[in-house]
Amino acid sequence: MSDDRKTARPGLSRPQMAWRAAQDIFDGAYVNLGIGIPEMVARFVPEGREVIYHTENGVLGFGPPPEPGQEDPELINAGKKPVTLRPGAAFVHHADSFAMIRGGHIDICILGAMQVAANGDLANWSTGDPDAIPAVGGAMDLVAGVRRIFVITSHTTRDGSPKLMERCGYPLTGVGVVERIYTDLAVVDVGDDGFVLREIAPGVDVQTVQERTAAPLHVAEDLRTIAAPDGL
Amino acid sequence: MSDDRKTARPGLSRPQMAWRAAQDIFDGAYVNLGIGIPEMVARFVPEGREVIYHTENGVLGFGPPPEPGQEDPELINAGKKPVTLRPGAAFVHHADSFAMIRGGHIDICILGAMQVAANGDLANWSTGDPDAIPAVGGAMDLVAGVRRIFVITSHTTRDGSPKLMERCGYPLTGVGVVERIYTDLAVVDVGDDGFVLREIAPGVDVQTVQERTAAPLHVAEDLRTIAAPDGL
Amino acid sequence: MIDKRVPDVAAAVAEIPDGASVMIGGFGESGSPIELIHALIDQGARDLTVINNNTGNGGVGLAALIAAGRVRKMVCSFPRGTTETRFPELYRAGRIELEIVPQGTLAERIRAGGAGVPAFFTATSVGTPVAEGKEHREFDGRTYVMERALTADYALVKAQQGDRFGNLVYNKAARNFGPIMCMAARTAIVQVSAIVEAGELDPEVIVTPGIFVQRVVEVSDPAIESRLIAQGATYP
Amino acid sequence: MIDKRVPDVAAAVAEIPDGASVMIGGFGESGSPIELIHALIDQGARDLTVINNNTGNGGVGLAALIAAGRVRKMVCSFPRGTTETRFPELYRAGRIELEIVPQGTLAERIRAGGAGVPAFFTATSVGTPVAEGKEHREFDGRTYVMERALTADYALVKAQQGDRFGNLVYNKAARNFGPIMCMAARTAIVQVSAIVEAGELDPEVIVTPGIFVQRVVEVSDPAIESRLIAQGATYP
Repeated sequence: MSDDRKTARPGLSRPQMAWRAAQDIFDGAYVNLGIGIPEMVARFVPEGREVIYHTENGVLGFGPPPEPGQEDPELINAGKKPVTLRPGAAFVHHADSFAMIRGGHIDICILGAMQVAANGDLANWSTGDPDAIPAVGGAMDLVAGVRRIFVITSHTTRDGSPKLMERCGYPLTGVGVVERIYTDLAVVDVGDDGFVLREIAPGVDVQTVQERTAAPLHVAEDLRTIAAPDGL
Repeated sequence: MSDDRKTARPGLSRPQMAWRAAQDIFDGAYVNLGIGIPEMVARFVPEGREVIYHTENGVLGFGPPPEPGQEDPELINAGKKPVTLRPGAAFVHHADSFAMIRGGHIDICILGAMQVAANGDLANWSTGDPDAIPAVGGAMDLVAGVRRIFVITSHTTRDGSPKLMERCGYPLTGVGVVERIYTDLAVVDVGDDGFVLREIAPGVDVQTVQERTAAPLHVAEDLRTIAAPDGL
Repeated sequence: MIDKRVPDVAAAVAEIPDGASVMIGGFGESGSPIELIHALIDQGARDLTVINNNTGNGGVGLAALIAAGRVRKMVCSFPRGTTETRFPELYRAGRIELEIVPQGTLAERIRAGGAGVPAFFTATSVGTPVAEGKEHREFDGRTYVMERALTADYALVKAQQGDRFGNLVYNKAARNFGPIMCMAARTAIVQVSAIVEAGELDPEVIVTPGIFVQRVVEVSDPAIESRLIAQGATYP
Repeated sequence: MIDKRVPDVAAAVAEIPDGASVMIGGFGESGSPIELIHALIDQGARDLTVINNNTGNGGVGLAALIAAGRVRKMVCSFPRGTTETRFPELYRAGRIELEIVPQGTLAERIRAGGAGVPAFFTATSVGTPVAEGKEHREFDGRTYVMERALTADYALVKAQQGDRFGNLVYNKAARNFGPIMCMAARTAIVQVSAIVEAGELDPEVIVTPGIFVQRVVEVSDPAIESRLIAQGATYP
């Protein structure tokens, strides 16, 4: 977690990005959270909203990681990390777990991304490097089946290349699937005519976000500043 | 049960037909028995053979009917009759129950028939009468999925018309599915070249069986007489 | 807080509109959600498409819904009951449509509907009149027909116990179509003999996870169809 | 009498021939039948096609089977472990084939194999390189790809309890691929922590009915993969 606070420059920290995404999770939602920043989202769901977390390997209704020493190797999530159970949890086999996904029963899935295109295309599994060993896991099933797909990602790569593109250059995970993107700089929706800049991080201006985005941003009329708590 | 013994003329009674079929059920078999005479088969499986009975509505490992007064309306078989459970029984939902059938996991299914053809075609669900209300139930799934399909039927209809035909005249339940037929007169296999007369009821001659069969019978070299117990 | 409990069967079915498609659980009398069906009769929705393995028995439950003229179309495998119903008369008079589906194909189509699989292949019915007009295809030398998924606007299901999340366990052979119909319906409405506290159902033994259930109503002493029929009961 | 119990893991896997296809249960370490896999390493079968979600971890279990050069082809969704394995090296050297299948498609293909469904359609992977070469088809305005069923000669699965009929219950998330792999394999071989008497498992809570299981072997204190790896264990 050492790089959770690496963003000293203006923009949200990783926990702040997760916090922002968490505000969009409604009471009673069935939610699947990807590995990485998406996992953090569960910590920040506003009090009073009851959310049921699904993990691909067949646990519905899991809770936070156990106390150290309480890990059960047979009770893990799709990231292969130990979890706990909440009241109302249920175990299912893998085909039933993906029936929940493919059948449209999960409300929200939040994933990481390598690239997102202005039409909602998502690339998050492969650089297409011929030497890379392909590994898709459940991402293609999630983006094809879950009702609403949200992405949390840094706005650019470490070397400053845009990740929000006119078209993805990397092999796709799904076509036209992403609805909303939470970055360290902004909240961007995928609209009918491409990216819509909905919210912007404190201390960041629209021009900066546009410069770091490789597709036109339509600025929402009611553009707002993200009010993430300090100190996250 | 009043007509169980209606065959005063030579030939097997209905329980004797069931008895004969029961001799072909091997130890450890998973078996689905149709409504009518097939249901009786379970009574006559030789001692020492453990058989697991499957019913389409999702009970694996059911036992005989309960004592009067002990019926449970939520514990019935596909014929909607009360059953009991044997040790090792399990309940499954309908899709899983038919996965057992369609997936080839059931060893033997014994069904009634309206007509059976010399190529193994079976007709047992409709006369094709335009006024009849069609009703297929699980028969088409059973004949398509179960490994071995046996038929128990009277050799002819009440009015003496053959039920073992060159071709079925009634709408089919399945194509080329029947392996063996147990009638009141004979045990007939469906071979590569049509019907093979394997066994014959006591007091019945080959010519009589052939006359009541609307397709050629190849008489097995080792034609045997069925040794069904008397008094059944 | 997630709370899928509703106070009574009338509230549970209140919004079902005319023209809705409704999967009704049960195989024969086992698992038949009689109280929900009777509430639907009281509620008055018409022109329903009903998916059930059969067409009900006697003059109660599904048979009563059909007798009341509320069902435009039945999708089932075996439109016969253990006791006489008005279905044959309505069918012969052209007042109710019938789609005959082999029982295992019906179950698999419903399961596919719930699992987001739009179509699949099965060997069931190949060479029979039921396969006529369906797409045929060979895989590894065997012929199959393509079948489409079945979904519905609503499911009415009976289970044994449920909790506020909609988690369910069933009673013996009453399980039958319940789990897959809950999956395949946009709104699954379940009557249970007992609502239990959250966490009381062991996660290892829950048969239907709550994600597939939208409403749970307690009917603590559900009617037994064969006893109603033996008493000559009819509904309403 | 039906008795699917075998005395030990060596007897359980003894007949698996060279070239067999073997589904191996488990997701990461949960549900991994380590003792059966190690018995298979001892047994010596080669040129195996292995179906598992991953490619194992460290130097034990599936990773050890791969490292021993026994696997000709892997069918999986995510050929990476939580710890380093020899898979990448063997793959880059062209010494092991890889068929990448999205995780849910993998599960559904296995389930289809067990349920006698030769092929089905899914929206998963449409528009991605994984869908290339697959048949595409539109249903109700959405595009799907056709996927074929997966079956195997054998399955190696870990469960919690079993009886002489092969009925099984699992332990928490270790359930994962076990139930569907038992369905899809011609011979499903299951290690359980405890064999119980016939009738001891409640018919309502059995997850895998014995009809899907051919052999049951008791491994009363199964190894925990992550602990073996933390200890630096390798096999053999």
